[in-house]
Amino acid sequence: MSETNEITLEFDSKSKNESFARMVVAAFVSSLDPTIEEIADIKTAVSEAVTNCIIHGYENEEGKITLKCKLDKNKLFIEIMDKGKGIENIKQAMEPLYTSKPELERSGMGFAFMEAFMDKLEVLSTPGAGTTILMEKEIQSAASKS
Amino acid sequence: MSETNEITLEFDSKSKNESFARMVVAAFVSSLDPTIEEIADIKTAVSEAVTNCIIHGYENEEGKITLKCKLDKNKLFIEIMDKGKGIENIKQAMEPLYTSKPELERSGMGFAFMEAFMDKLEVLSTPGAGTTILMEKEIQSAASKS
Amino acid sequence: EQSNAIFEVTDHCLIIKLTSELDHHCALKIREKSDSLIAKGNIKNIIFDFKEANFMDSSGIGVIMGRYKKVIFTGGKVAVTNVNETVDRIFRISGLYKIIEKYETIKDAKKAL
Amino acid sequence: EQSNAIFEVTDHCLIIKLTSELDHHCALKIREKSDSLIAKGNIKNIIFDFKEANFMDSSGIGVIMGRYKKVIFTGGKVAVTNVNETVDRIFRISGLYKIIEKYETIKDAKKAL
Ligand SMILES: Nc1ncnc2c1ncn2[C@@H]1O[C@H](COP(=O)(O)OP(=O)(O)O)[C@@H](O)[C@H]1O
Ligand SMILES: Nc1ncnc2c1ncn2[C@@H]1O[C@H](COP(=O)(O)OP(=O)(O)O)[C@@H](O)[C@H]1O
Repeated sequence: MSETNEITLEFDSKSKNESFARMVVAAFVSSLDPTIEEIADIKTAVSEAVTNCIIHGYENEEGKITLKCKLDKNKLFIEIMDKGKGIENIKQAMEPLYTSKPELERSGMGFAFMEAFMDKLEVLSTPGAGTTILMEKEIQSAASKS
Repeated sequence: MSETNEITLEFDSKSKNESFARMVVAAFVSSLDPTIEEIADIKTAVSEAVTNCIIHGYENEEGKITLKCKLDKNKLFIEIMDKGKGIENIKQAMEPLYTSKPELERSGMGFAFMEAFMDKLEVLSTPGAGTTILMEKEIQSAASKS
Repeated sequence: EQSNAIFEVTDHCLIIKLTSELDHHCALKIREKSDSLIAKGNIKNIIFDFKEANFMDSSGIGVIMGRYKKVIFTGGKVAVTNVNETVDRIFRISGLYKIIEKYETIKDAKKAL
Repeated sequence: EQSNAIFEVTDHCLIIKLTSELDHHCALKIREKSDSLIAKGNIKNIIFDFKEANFMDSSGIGVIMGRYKKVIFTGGKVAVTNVNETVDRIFRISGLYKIIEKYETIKDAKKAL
């Protein structure tokens, strides 16, 4: 049997699914027995990306969000995708504290948190078509155990 | 915003994903604040159906399992699908204690448990094409609260 | 659905005891409820208690900063209490401790504010 | 990966302390490990302890029945201990209590077997 494990989850763009998405990813990595800190890192990054799909991608309208997770040995790959409005200027969007929606009390720290808590972050976006966030993280605790 | 919430999860046919599938469904219904017994019922039914996809549908070979969940008010709909070998005789398969794999220490109680713990169970199958299990359950605790 | 927080007002202090993870979903509800309480006019300080909340993301930062901006004009302060390691890290990285205070317990915070 | 159970042999009794949910995945491992211990030949009775396991499905029934069939020929017995309400319900519905005994604690089971 191959050493990778892969899931694809599609869910409605609703704020109550933010915690659901976090739980799914936490459950998915649990087989690697990650530390509490590693789980917190991953949950935060997922929460930021999913929240962005809901608020910015679909602007609180209906839509579908796709979450893909892959484990290859002790490396976790996460892809979070919406088919919403997309990002015109990715460089500006990724600047710390930049937000296009200050009226919604956004702090502009979402991308900064994703970068801080994951090993790699890539943002792909086409205005009018949607946004895909790619993230990677090595589960150190799993590596040190095997 | 509509009152329904829907997810589709696709995952590898691997025994370690049995517990993952249970956790996903438990997380999905958690917004209804079900009782411990209701969660246990649902987890057991999901576990039986997913295990059957792995053992009987794909006979421990590689494959993909699809799990759909829908909440409509306080009613949970679950669909679990494999594209494996299918069931020749559904009536016989659903008989309590019948199993086609006694050598794997199967108890033949899977379908009986799904029926006992859910309000409705439907089995659709085409030999050579795969099997789909449809289940329904009303979350009573949620209904009595609202 | 479960509630996301318990709200108490004593001695012109609004205490928000979070009872779920502080994300965007929860932040929307906290914002609404706390602003309707603040609008009544007799609130000076705000305490966010994290005893029952072991997770927060940048939406949590947003809702705390938002309430901070509401009370700062009238000389009020914002404090957080019972913060675990995970949530503490988010506060540190965000730089929020430059404008809010952290205390062990609600009692400590009430005494100090 | 985490282990699924702790195995102990004392006084010809195999004690299997389950440390995860007893499903098909876990059953495969329990089966393998316990049968290699049974093959060594000095085991009469088996106790499955559910203190740390709050979930079981029909695969759990299968693995317990399988071990039961192994020890019954030599006059052995199978018992379960520390069973919570959820797991108890599964045992009741399955009819397994007709062939195995339930005890409060491992100590009680060892005394009675
Ligand atoms: N999925 C998305 N779709 C469209 N725009 C996005 C998306 N994600 C992020 N953005 C843009 O990037 C900006 C910065 O995002 P972020 O750092 O998470 O801060 P915040 O969510 O607090 O605004 C957002 O304000 C938004 O303009
Ligand atoms: N997804 C499936 N694909 C093919 N056959 C299946 C599937 N699910 C169930 N079956 C058939 O139905 C029988 C009874 O299933 P079940 O009641 O769950 O008992 P068990 O899994 O213990 O054999 C199985 O032994 C198998 O022959």
